[in-house]
Amino acid sequence: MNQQELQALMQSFEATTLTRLEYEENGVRLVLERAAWPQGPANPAAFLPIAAAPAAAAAIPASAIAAAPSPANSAASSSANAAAPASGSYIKAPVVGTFYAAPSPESAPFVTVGSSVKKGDIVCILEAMKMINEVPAPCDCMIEEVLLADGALAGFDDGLFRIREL
Amino acid sequence: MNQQELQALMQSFEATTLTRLEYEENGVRLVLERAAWPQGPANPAAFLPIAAAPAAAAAIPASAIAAAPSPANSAASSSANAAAPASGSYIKAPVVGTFYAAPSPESAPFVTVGSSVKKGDIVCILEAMKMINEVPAPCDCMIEEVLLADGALAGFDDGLFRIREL
Amino acid sequence: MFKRILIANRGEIAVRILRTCNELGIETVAVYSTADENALHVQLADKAVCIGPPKAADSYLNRQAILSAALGSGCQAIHPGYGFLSENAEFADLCAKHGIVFIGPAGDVIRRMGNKAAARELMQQAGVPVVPGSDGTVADAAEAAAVAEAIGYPVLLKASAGGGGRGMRRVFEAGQMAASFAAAQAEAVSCFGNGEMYVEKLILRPRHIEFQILADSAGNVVHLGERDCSIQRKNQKLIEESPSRALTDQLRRQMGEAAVQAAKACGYLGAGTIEFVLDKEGHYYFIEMNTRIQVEHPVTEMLTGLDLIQEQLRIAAGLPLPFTQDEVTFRGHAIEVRINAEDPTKDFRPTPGKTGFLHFPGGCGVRVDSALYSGSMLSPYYDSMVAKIIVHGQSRLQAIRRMRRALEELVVEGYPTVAELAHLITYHPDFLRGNYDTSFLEQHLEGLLQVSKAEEIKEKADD
Amino acid sequence: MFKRILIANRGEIAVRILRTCNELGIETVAVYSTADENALHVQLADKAVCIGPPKAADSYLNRQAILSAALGSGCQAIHPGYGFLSENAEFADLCAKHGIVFIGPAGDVIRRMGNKAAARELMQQAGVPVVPGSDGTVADAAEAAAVAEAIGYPVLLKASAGGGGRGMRRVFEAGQMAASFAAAQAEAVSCFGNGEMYVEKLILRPRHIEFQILADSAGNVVHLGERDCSIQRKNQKLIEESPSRALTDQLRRQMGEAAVQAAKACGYLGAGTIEFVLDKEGHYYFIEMNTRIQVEHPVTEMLTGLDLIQEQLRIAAGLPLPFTQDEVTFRGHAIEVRINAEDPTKDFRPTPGKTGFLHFPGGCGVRVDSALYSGSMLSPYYDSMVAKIIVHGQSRLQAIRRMRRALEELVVEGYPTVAELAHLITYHPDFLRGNYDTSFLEQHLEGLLQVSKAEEIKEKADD
Repeated sequence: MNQQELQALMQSFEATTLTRLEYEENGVRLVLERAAWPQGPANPAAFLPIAAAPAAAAAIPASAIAAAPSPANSAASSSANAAAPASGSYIKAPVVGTFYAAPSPESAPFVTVGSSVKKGDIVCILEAMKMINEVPAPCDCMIEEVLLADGALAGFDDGLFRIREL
Repeated sequence: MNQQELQALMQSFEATTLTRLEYEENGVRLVLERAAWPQGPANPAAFLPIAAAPAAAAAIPASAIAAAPSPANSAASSSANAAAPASGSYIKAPVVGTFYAAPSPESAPFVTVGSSVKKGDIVCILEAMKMINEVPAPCDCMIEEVLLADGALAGFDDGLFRIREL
Repeated sequence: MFKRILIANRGEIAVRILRTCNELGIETVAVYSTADENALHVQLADKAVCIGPPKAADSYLNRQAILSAALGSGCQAIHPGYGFLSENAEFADLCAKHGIVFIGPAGDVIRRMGNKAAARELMQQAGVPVVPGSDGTVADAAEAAAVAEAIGYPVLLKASAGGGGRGMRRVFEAGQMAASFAAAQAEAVSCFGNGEMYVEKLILRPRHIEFQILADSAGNVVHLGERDCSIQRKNQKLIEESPSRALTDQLRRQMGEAAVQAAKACGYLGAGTIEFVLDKEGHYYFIEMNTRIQVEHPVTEMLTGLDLIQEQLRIAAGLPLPFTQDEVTFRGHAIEVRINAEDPTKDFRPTPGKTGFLHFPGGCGVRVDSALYSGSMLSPYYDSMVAKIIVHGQSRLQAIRRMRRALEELVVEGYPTVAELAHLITYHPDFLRGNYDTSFLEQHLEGLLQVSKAEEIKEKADD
Repeated sequence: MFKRILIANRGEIAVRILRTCNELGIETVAVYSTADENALHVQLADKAVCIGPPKAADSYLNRQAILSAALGSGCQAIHPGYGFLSENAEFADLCAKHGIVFIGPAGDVIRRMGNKAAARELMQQAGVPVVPGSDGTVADAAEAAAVAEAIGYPVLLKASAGGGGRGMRRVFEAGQMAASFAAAQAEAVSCFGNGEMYVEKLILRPRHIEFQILADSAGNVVHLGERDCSIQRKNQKLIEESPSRALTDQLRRQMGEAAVQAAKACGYLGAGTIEFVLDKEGHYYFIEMNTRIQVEHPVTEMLTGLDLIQEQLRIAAGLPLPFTQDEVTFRGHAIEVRINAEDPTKDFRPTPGKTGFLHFPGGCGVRVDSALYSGSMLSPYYDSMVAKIIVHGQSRLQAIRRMRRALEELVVEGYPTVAELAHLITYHPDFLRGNYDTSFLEQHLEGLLQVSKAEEIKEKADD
């Protein structure tokens, strides 16, 4: 049985009023159980409006704004965003602002994938209301992934880079 | 199973009302478990509008109509009605009607607590729309409790007498 | 006013009725089958009496059990809601016989309006237009052709004993009459052993327009405007709105007057609905009267600011209407969508089950009527309608947009519903233009379902 | 009209605003703190941007973060809701500076009306009655007595530098003046080192009556009637209704005209509220203007059939009001109850927590505005108001009874709320008669809580 099959079974079980399922065959063993009055509550994560129609703007989960969730919420939204990296540290946005990888359009980016930086080195710029906020590396690290496109809006605490500490 | 699959499973589990998942295959063993829903809601029996104010008629649970719940629902509502007997069989109302313990106001009741009756003996009358429905004992039995007051309305399937089969 | 009444129904309409009773200080006795022990109407009522096992015939249609419950619990009146016993003349008679007020018209009125031929005749006498046709049967193709000439083609040939489309032919011009008549009559003879034939005008793709009326015991009758219920699937309404795009002010006045005439002609009492078909040329014809409150009555409540259940109760208690026709005012536009627990992709198969996470829309101009709650069970024994979403807007466009956003907010987990289909309908150009008739869903269902499927695939791909 | 706006708020008002945006086809950008990741407004918006940590000062009051989010996501306008930055003149200026429309009046208007002394002077110039008092400070008890004679007793002596009740005395007759003035001034000197004193008329137990106004950029100003917000606890409104029992038609017209005058005098733009106190004799005095949409705006929407957020958006986009004062119509009666997650038995201590089973009332004449859903978290960082129940009825009595039944249907598990207290208030004779003022709760709270406690004990005994 793989993960998807398990998920499907859980879902089917959920749709019934059963309180216990036990299954055993060829060394595979599965038990599903729940308390007598389960009252399908309200996991916020499961709460999503119905899909909007063609002409309507679809309701987009918050995590879709910034391409990468911060580690803080990656666990909670991992199934919603398959692209979320499973491990690693992040350099996160200290303020809301527009992400620029380079000091000016003509310049080379501060860092690229594979760059090694020292703590305090500038890794990108967040522009907020015409003000330039330089974002320093929080530690000596290697850039593993650039998580935002140039010009994208970074929300507070959004991941900017996935890094490996050195 | 890798970490992502485990995370996905945890999330699916979270979205259900399951309290336990146990899974074993080829030396892989997974147990997901949680306490029975802590916000303890939504047992329909526990779902009651807020208490009405002095002048308002209070919302009365259905079980308050007939003094005794039928065995069928006594399990579900036993906590709501502490007077419900924990065991014993019942003679139940085959139709909706007004309960009379005796054939006429001047007569003695058909049965009282302690009466032993044979299967088919009349134990009470249910009057429905001026029609007299005689209720026979379903088996040889001893009357342990009379569950309705004379003149009370019996709903369908409501318990009339608690009995002990002989 | 009544002190205590019994509500002989279940689901959202039982909840709807007991809400108004509660507001009027009338005590409520709910009835329920053993399948409905935990239903919302049971929990909200002052008292509840179990009236039988799950099958409706043994419980909600069990006249004796319901009347016994009413008598035994000291009720003065019974509100039948819609469906079940609401148009059952014998039940109305039985209530009267036992001194219980049946909240609706007298048994005889129900009987009269329930018999299509008798109702048609009565309406003709009262000067209310009915679908033109032959007076009784026609002897042969020639007589049929003469009738058809008089009322105009196309016409429908119908076997007197017919049913299910047998012994029935559409005739679009005189040249087809002889052959069609012969074929229909032969079919009628072979199917029913009876070759008697009628002729009736064929109304192609009509609108379904109904007028809400109220009639009190003093003989006052007012109408509360129309509802356009043309968005139907197999005669099951899905979306209703008011005012209808198809009516001019003049036509609305005419039809409203006809509806009042109709109610007066049958000696009506209480809330009722006069149903008309309306053809493309603005001709309207009485088809039937619903002698009860209807599912879609909130549309009228949103426009008029009235509480129709309150008016029913007042009338049944012998009180006169508190307003005249001129005092009825209409504001803005209202739309109702019925949320049925049905799977549109599986031929609208009902989908009973347990309600999971539930979230109803709210806010400005949105009303929800439902007996659902998180965790409630949807029984397979009864109707699949689980909620009604009603919106009000200053304009039709605002109402449509409000309905869209309300449907987008709605979350019913546990089973499929028609909410997404209804949402798609609100984007259809013909619906947007108000340019639709009773054939709308038949014509567009396939296409709408394909859009829905494409959306789903796209969503999965986006995940 | 705008293509995309940012909603700089959270909770029910953020949901309220984005519902109308959705209906108008305006894309919405929500902002949220890290505590609100799963909040309803985040889920319903087209986009959402995290603007900071839970503390409001760092997120919902973080002007730079919010403006950055608006600019970075291509928004044309910001709707501030109520509270937070809604009456922050600097934020309005900052928006203007960056080419973003602030949905509300200009920063200067906010500033002008936010300064009590300046607002009072402006209103006096415009002929709007203000609470009578001395022009500036008075030199001594004799001058104070002269002013008191002129405006009539009782009066309030207030220290110019005062606050928190210090340097303040109520004077009910001339005989008390000398001693009271001396005492108040001495207190003022010792507390604030400043003995300057004012005299103001003391309005005993006034009504709080406010008028909703709308002003467009073409200079058109209309009022949408009043709201009676006298049921308050420590200046926190709990129940609001319209029309007020305290106003005659003539007084309503006068106060409405005064409200329009007030809005014109300050060059207002958008939706605003003119607050008055009304004494027992029907004298009304301007106290302040709220330069934003208010919590209780749905009361007005229920009566007028308008969508005030829509009107705000239209006005901010430069469109003229689509109706004149004469075209505003009022129907029936509306009441709002605020459901706060507070424990009335523990001095209204806020009760954050996880929402368990949730069931909102519905049906005829009931509207719910809330950002709650089953399972949602109530954060301790923000306002404790979790829902607004608004009802509409044909009469005040129907509205009150509808509110009762709506509150009886409401189920919010997980934390205590004020719902039961509000329910009890609807049974209080003074409330029923409409005979209440701002001292109502102060006077009756103790008694109401005792009834509530007695009910609880009785219920437990009945179990």
